Amino acid sequence: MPDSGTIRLSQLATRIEQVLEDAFSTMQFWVIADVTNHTHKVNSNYHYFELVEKVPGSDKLIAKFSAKAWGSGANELALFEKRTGQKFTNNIQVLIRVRVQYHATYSIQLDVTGIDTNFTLGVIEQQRQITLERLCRENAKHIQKRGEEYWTRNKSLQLPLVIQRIAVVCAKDSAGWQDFHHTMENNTYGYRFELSPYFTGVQGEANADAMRKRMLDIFNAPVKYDLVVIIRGGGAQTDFLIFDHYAVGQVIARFPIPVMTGIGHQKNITIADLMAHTSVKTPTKAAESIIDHNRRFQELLLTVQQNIIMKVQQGLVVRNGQLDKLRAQVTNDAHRLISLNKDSLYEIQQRIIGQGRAIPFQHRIGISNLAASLLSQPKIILAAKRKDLEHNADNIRYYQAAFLKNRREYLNYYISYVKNVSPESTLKRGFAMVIYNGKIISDPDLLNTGDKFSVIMRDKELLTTLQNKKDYNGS
Amino acid sequence: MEADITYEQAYAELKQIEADIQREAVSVDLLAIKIKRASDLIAICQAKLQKTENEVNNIISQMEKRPSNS
Amino acid sequence: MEADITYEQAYAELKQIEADIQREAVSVDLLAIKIKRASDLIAICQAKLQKTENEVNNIISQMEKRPSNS
Amino acid sequence: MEADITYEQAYAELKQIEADIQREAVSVDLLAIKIKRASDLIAICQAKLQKTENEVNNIISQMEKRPSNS
Amino acid sequence: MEADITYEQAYAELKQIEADIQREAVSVDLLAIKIKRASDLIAICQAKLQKTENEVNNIISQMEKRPSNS
Amino acid sequence: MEADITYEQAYAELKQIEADIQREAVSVDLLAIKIKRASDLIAICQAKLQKTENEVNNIISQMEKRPSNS
Amino acid sequence: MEADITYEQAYAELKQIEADIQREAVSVDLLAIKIKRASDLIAICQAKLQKTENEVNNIISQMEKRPSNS
Repeated sequence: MPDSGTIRLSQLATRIEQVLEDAFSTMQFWVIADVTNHTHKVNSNYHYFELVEKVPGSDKLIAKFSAKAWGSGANELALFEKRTGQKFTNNIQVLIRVRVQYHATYSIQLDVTGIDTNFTLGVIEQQRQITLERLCRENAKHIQKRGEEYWTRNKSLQLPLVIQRIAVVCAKDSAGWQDFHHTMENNTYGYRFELSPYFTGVQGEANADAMRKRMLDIFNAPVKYDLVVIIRGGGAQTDFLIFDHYAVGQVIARFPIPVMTGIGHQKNITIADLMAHTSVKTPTKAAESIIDHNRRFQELLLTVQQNIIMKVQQGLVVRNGQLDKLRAQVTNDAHRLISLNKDSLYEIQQRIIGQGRAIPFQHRIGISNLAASLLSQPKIILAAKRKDLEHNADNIRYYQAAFLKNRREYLNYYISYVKNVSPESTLKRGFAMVIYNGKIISDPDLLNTGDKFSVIMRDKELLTTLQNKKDYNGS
Repeated sequence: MEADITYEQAYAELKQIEADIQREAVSVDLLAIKIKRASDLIAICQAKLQKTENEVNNIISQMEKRPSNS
Repeated sequence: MEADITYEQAYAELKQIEADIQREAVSVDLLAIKIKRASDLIAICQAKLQKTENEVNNIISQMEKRPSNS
Repeated sequence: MEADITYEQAYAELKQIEADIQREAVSVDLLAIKIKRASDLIAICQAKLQKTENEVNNIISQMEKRPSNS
Repeated sequence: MEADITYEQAYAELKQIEADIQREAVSVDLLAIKIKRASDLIAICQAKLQKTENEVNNIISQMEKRPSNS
Repeated sequence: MEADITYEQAYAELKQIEADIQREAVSVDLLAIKIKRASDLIAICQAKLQKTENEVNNIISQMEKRPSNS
Repeated sequence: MEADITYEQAYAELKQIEADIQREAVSVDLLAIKIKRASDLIAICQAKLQKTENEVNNIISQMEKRPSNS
């Protein structure tokens, strides 16, 4: 190694400066580093700090540089704070653009020319997701992820119809508290509220446990609060990390009184917002929202009042109408009833008149028919009787003639009979009679030979004597 | 003629004589007498018949003189 | 004429006489009397018929004098 | 005329007489009497009818004078 | 007129008379009496109807004097 | 007027009377009485309605005097 | 005014009255009473809205004496 001889320290510094300038003057570097020993001179707007790299999981340093941000660099940091809601302070990891500068008295310094907002946002978001997952995991009964939304016990609480007793978690003397208090007290509707402030620090993760403790104070207070409001706001709003803190998220999610957040975060939604019953942007909005809530109740009252009034007036009109209608109906029906009865009476009268005239008339016709029938009948009867009589007379005439004729015929029979059986007829047929001693005899034994007797034949008497007698056998 | 014998008596006797002769209950010596009696009875009957007929005709002719249908 | 014989009785007797004559149940001796009786009965009946007819006619003519349908 | 016979009784008797005569259940001896009775009954009925008719007409004319449907 | 007969009773009796007359169940002897009764009943009913009508009209006119919808 | 009948009772009775008259279940004898009753009931109901209306109006005007939106 | 009725109770009662009136379940007789009650309930609610109980303020002032952020 060549010896350059003895030189003044400043000469060395100049030579180093020369080398560094040759090597780095045109270059800028994006480096990932942690911030420590940060101071911010507000008047000059100078940031002084150190950028370090540690062994992961320990505090052992691997690299360390002094750093500063002036002018445009300081402006970049202010913009960063504004965009991320993250204060540029110790113990944050940043992706930062630096120039390497050398100064004889300050040695090597990194001059900030820019800072990557997105890198820090990513880191914050990553942390946030881890916290949310842990909340869900460790409080499964009270916190659940449902789709992209988070359900919490607090969200499931019902707001009372009217909110009057409010516990307010905020920083003492903060602009947020003043805004909230002012808006509440001077509401245009004259609503009165009981505001119970519970002061606590609302920035810096270190205050998370204190805030949690204040919440427990609220829970244990003898007053039954309608709502807990967590607010911060006014002034420079840079550090919201407390509202992404696990302890704060957990106590909000599980709190038995509805929680409203109004923490003035313009960009992101914090875990506290996600866990709370309601979240609004600012303390003033929180106050307005509460006033609106009460206002809605009052409007409900007014609506009910209007409905009742309207319906009652309607009902009275309807009832009056019903009465009028009933009166008209009763009137009409009464008239109709009377008219019906009149008609009915008239019809009955007409029928009675008609029938009253018809009945005697019909009887007249009946009697007239009877009379005609009666008067014609005797002549017919008498004529028939006459005919009978004539018939009888004719019969008698006929029968007596027959009678007499029959009698004559019977007599004629006897006349001819007598003629036939008389002795004269017999003699004429050739028979003869024997008369002996003056008497007609029929016994031949009475006569003996020599006896004298007469025989009568027809109209002659023959005197004879018996000469002989012998038997006669008819042949 | 017997004045007081009726037609029916006369006719009955006639019938009896006929019956007697029919069953030859009459001797020849009486026959002539019976026949004579029958002849008389017939005459009586005829007379009575004639008389009745005359009377009846009179009555009928009177009936017919009366107008039955005036 | 018999005063108190009715038309019906007279007519019945007449029918009896008619029947008797028809079945020759009348003796010749009484025939004239029966016929006479029949003749009388017919006369009685005819008279009664006539009388009834006259009366009925009277009644009818009286009725017809009264106006039945005024 | 009988004072206390009703129209219905008179009419019933009249119908009976008519029926009797119709089926010739009336003897000739009584025919005139029955006809006389019928004639009287007809007169009674007609008189009663007339009376009823007059009364009814009076009542009806009074009814009709009253305005029933005013 | 009967003081204490109701319209309904009078009307029922009237309907009965009408029905009796209609089916000729009324004897001629009673016809005039029945018609008279009917006439009286009609008069009673009409009078009662008139009275009711007047009363009803009075009540109604009083009702209408009261304004229902003031 | 009955002191202790309610509007609802009065109205129900009124409807009953109307229904009875409508289906002609009211006798003429009672019609005037029923109509009178109906008239009274209507008056009762109207009075009650009027009273209620006045009360309601009072309450409403008091309600409206209270500024609900100050 | 009832001291211890809550908004919830008052509002529920009010909605009930509104519903009853809406479906005309309130008799005319009770209408004014119901309306009065509704009016009272509304007044109670409004008064409560505009009034706070100061007892709480006492508690707060006591709390503030104790240092809350130690």
